[in-house]
Amino acid sequence: MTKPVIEVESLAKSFGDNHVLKDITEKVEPGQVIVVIGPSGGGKSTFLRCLNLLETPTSGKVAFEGQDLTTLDTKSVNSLREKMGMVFQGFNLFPNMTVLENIKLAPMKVKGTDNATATKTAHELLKRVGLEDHADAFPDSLSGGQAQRVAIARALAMNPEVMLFDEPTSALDPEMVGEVLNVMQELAKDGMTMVVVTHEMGFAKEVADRIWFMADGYIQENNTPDEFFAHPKTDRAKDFLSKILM
Amino acid sequence: MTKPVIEVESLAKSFGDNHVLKDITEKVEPGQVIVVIGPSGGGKSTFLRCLNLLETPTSGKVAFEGQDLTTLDTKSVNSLREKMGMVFQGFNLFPNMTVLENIKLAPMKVKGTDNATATKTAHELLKRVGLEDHADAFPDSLSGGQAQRVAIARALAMNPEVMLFDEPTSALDPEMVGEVLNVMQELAKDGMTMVVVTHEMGFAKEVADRIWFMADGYIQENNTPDEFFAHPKTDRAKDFLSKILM
Amino acid sequence: MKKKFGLLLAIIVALFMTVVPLGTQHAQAADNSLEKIQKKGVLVMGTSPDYPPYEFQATVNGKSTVVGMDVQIGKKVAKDLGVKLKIKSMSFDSLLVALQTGKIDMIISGMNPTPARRKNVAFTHVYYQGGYDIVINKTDKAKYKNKDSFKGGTLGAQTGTTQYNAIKKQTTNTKSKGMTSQSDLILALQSHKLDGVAMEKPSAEAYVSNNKQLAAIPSNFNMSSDATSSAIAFRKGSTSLVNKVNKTVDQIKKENLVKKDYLPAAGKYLKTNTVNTSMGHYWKAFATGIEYTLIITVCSVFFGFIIGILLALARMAKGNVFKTALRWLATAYVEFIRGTPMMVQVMFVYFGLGLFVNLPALTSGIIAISLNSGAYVAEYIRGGINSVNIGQTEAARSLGMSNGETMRYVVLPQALKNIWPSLGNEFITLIKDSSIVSIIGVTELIYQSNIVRSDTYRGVAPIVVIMVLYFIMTFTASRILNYFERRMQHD
Amino acid sequence: MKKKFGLLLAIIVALFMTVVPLGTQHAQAADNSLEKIQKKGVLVMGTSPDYPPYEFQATVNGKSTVVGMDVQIGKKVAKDLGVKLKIKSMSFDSLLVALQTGKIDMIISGMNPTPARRKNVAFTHVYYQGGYDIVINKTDKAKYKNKDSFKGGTLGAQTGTTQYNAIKKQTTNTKSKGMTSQSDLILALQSHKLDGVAMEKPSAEAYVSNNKQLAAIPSNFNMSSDATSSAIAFRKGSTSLVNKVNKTVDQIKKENLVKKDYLPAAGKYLKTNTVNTSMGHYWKAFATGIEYTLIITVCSVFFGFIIGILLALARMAKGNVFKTALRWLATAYVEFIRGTPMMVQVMFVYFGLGLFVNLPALTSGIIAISLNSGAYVAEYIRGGINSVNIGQTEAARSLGMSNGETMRYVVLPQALKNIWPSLGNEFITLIKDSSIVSIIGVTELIYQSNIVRSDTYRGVAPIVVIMVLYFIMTFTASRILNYFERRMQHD
Ligand SMILES: Nc1ncnc2c1ncn2[C@@H]1O[C@H](COP(=O)(O)OP(=O)(O)OP(=O)(O)O)[C@@H](O)[C@H]1O
Ligand SMILES: Nc1ncnc2c1ncn2[C@@H]1O[C@H](COP(=O)(O)OP(=O)(O)OP(=O)(O)O)[C@@H](O)[C@H]1O
Ligand SMILES: [Mg+2]
Ligand SMILES: [Mg+2]
Repeated sequence: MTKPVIEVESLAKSFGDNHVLKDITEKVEPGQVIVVIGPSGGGKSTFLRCLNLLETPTSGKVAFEGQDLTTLDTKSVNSLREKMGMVFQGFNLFPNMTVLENIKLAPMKVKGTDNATATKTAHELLKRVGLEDHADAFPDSLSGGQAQRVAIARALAMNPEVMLFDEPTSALDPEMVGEVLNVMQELAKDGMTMVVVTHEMGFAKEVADRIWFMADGYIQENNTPDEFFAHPKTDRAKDFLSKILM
Repeated sequence: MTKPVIEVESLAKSFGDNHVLKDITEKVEPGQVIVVIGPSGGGKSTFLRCLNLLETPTSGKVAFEGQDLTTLDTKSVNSLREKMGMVFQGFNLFPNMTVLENIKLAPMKVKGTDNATATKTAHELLKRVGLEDHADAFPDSLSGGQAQRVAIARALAMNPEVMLFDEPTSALDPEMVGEVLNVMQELAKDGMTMVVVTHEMGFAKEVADRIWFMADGYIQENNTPDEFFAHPKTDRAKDFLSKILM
Repeated sequence: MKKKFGLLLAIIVALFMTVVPLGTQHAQAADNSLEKIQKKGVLVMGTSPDYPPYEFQATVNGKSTVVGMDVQIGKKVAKDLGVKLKIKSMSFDSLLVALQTGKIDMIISGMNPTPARRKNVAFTHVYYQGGYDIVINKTDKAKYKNKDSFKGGTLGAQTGTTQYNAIKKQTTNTKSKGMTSQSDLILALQSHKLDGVAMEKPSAEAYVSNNKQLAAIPSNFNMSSDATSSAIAFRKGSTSLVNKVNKTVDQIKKENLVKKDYLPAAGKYLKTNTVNTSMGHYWKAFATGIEYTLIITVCSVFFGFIIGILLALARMAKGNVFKTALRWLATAYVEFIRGTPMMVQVMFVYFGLGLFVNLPALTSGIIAISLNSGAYVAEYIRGGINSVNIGQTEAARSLGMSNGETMRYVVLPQALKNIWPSLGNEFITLIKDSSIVSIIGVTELIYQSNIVRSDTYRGVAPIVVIMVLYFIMTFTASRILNYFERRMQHD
Repeated sequence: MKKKFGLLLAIIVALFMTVVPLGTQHAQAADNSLEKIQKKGVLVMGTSPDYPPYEFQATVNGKSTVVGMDVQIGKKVAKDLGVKLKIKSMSFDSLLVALQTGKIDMIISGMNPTPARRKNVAFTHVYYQGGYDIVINKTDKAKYKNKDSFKGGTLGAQTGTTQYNAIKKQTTNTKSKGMTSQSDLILALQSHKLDGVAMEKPSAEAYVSNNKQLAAIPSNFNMSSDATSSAIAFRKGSTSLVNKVNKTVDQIKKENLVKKDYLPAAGKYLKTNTVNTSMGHYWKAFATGIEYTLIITVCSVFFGFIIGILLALARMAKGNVFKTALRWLATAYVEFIRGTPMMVQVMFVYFGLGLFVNLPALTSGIIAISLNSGAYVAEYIRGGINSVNIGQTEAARSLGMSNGETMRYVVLPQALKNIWPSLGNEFITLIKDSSIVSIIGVTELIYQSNIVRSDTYRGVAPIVVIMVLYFIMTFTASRILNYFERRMQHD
């Protein structure tokens, strides 16, 4: 059995009196695609952000390849973050740089990659997400779907071992959802380990290895998609599914 | 045969050089539920806003119950708008008033309804949208689904003959989409004439009498839901459906 | 050098009198002057009380009284003669005639015993040698000896005074700089913009005794000592009286009473109090300043708000030609006001409007600041209206509300809530900007600080005090406004 | 009333000379004075050129020359005698001695023919009767006749002058108000804050001839006419010469040449030009003002920006005690500066820092404004940084960038773009705020306008001119900034 990429143990996170994550213990195996679903405000984003320490856990342990992140100093945390690419609902492209510059910035400034190599990699990645023509465009001129694909390419440029997605399609016009999900599906096929928060049930059913259903600060269910959608065990999950599928 | 509620003839609308609506001729019969679908930027919102003259058409005719709106003076337009309730993607509740005050404002200030009557009607409407407990809440404290239902109640308070909906659920968390669509379905059942712009295909299939597919400034197809989803005629519609249903 | 014009007249009178001998002159024959006074029991002293610290009017126990070092000398003279002193005030020009016509018995009024005068009256010994000193920074004391030490440097004096002419004409290789205010000169000195300031001795002494960083050196200006010394005048021929009084004068000089007692005592009455220069002593002046600052601020905020609303509505007027003109005018006004300094606007209102109506400075200041503030408030209101989401307007319009109803019931209430913080800021800005009306002489805080500065001869302390006072006002105001802001948001 | 001190000295000298007769006095015996001059062919005129418009220095064709109405008279006298005129400048005090010792042949220097002087020199007839006028608003001409017409009203005069004493002592039921500047008095008059302003006749004439809204009435102050009239002095006993010159003087008086020709001619040389009061004529003064205003603005924006960045970084410092202290200090500084008026800050820097180092006013002004601006800029920068979406930071951090790298490569570039409009506004604000340094005497636009005001006796026109100039500057600046802003947004 391979070593899990991410191990979470008794993770808890509060904002003041608001106990968002209460007690979470799960692991992610290499190559697995985890889809996290659950009601709004249930702590899905907070959980994802705890994984790469954008949010500092209140208690508990988050281990990446066996190494407990919560014990590391700032510098090591920075370099560990490189290994976990993250894509946000709001793209967060740097508006003052072209698509190419967006992708090259982190490799060059953080890893010290030289310009030529970084440019070459960036062009390859753009091809992979189907945007080789838009290298010199500014983010403002892109559609939402295109921007999100650039964001994925940018995260991939750091050559991460895990990709975290936080509702990557929920800010998009319905027409553009498909093109982003397609790119993610390709990534999964290529064996990328992924943790995805999404409301796209089609994607969850088709691509996920496991569904984690999160509500009230706990992972309430952890199951295969077929099992979860066909026979949700908890009332919380049944209620959620009934609402979301109408 | 009854007289159509809304008749649109050769309607065109440009913003500068941007010809958003090119030539639209359609009508809405009493009690009909029309669902308008189409790609983003296709002019759906603009079309809806032309119906109650929130946008002044560049050319063509918009008639409400046989009366051409484009020829009316400002005052008559104002009183005609009362008869067409409109619900927006962003709710647009008045944040400085309670839910009850939001609903009572227009009847009292525009129609001159007395306070007691207006309050009574408002409570009835709140009951109808399932929010009788939230009369004294401020909009900020409502969830998106609740806010949108208040917006519907507010529009209904003017006792309109037509209701226009512009993507009423696309700003909502997935869990809350259902509660809003349910209210709309009830409305339709009660015989309200409705024009709805939405991406919720489930709703379209179940509730719509006709689907208008709008793209590039024209209504490209006008058909029953069954026919439209099963056999889209134009390539534009096929392409759109393939993307949106993934 | 006191009242040269009076002096001239006196000389003319004196010359005239040498031609037409007056009856009093034969008093010379039989000198019973001392006896006569002592018999009368009262010595009438004539003086012209407008020459501090020699003699001047001051309010003592609520009554205007003649005080000063000359009065002290008069009292001493009377006491030594064993008689009562009675003081008669008159213009300096009238003193000699009053003496010669017997209206008064003696003159103590900083009078110089010039040869011309000596022909007509009898002077005692000189009781005070005045003249001119140069005030310098104490640190330079080793460097400067007198007027000739300032080669290559700069000397200052009040423009139009004798000492100003002296520094111009009696120095070589020394730049001279005239200013109108004595206290500005001292400030310039302390800030090393001048190397020395020439002034009359008593003034110099007042400065030096009140400010430990200053020192005085003799000026050595080339002037007849008559022109700088003071003596007591009696009627010609009152030899016995003069001889008796000379003893008193000699004692005063021997014991250095003028410097030791009389000048400091006189100083107590000067304007306010030149001895107590602590800032606390001036709390009333500062309080007046704060009062006016707040009056100006509150009035200007009030009128500025009204003007602002009118301007904002005018700027949004649309429709016929009249409305367009109105919008155009309001826009031009707002842009022009916002494009020119408030100081110019204040000057313009004060001097410009003043050509047509007689406006007090305070009113002018409030008008100018209100007009200025109105332009800014108009922009806040416009901004507040624009900041209300267009969706709010559309929702209201789609409910059948007219443009006016939408503005009144939906947009304005939200806009006013949005601009409350800006209006609060405007209030705080006006507390600060009201300082500008000091230039037209409104007694607000900065103006008061200038008064205290010239009163205490202290350059920086009053500035620091009002700086702190301003900060307290703006800080308090911002806390209060924040409190209400938070409360409004809770509603 | 000219140089009373000099007069006094002269009298003393004169009195002295009556005791020790000088050699020149026996010239009285045989009077060949006229012959002697005509033989010599040159008439040496002594004068003290510091009494405009009588006589003063002016730059004519690049050379400093003695000009004035007395010079015109001297020329006329020389011409009528058929000789050349030579002018010798000296201090007024030396004139009499110089005449008596033969260094000069005559004195024309606004000299009053007092009895004391008459004993020692020979005066011609009076060529100019000076004295005092009261300047009033022309509209009041029917109302006021002389000093006694102002009962219940207010008269103004320059403090410390003879006319100031006169309005105080020679009027009844009339309030008197002293100001230091003549032109402020005129402004106060025009804005009806005063009912009349007492001044010397020639000045009054200059004002009235330059301002159509003013009129002059005789003051009727009770003064010996000797004290206000001027005559030419020759050596005692030069009867033939004096008689001859008297003919010239009589002609001058008969033809009213002083008022008609000499005074207007003298006026041309006054300071700049008192005749041409059009604003265009003063373009150089205004240009200097604009220059300094822009210098102050540009320097202050530059240093303010640097100070602002440092303060903004200091306010965001977090970590050890030192950094916390730094943050605390920067916060206090920013709050204090923003809570006090710039005018106080300017005064504080000028007078306060001046206690330690000798700073010119311009430097002080730039320092004060930079320090002030820095506090505001710091807030803009902080605001700009905060306005960058937190998502940008998170995206950068999730890519493995450190805090510093994120700030440098992602946040700051966007922040600076965001605050560019604020910085532009700050520049425009500083153009306006630089006006405040006028109070410490920096020759920027407002200061220059005050100079022009006092030069032209016109109260409002210069204010209007600089108002427009300020507006042009701010308007141009805002257009230029908008242009660059738009260009930056296109990038
Ligand atoms: N930085 C923060 N400070 C305080 N509270 C926070 C913060 N971030 C999140 N929260 C709170 O934590 C709770 C969970 O938020 P989170 O965004 O993790 O939920 P979510 O499951 O991602 O919801 P959604 O589907 O709406 O994105 C919410 O109540 C939110 O208000
Ligand atoms: N007020 C306006 N001024 C200028 N252009 C406008 C305006 N409103 C809409 N447009 C333009 O008209 C076109 C159609 O916009 P519209 O909002 O009607 O499309 P839509 O079909 O509703 O799209 P979506 O699904 O994104 O809401 C777009 O290109 C838009 O930029
Ligand atoms: Mg989330
Ligand atoms: Mg739309």
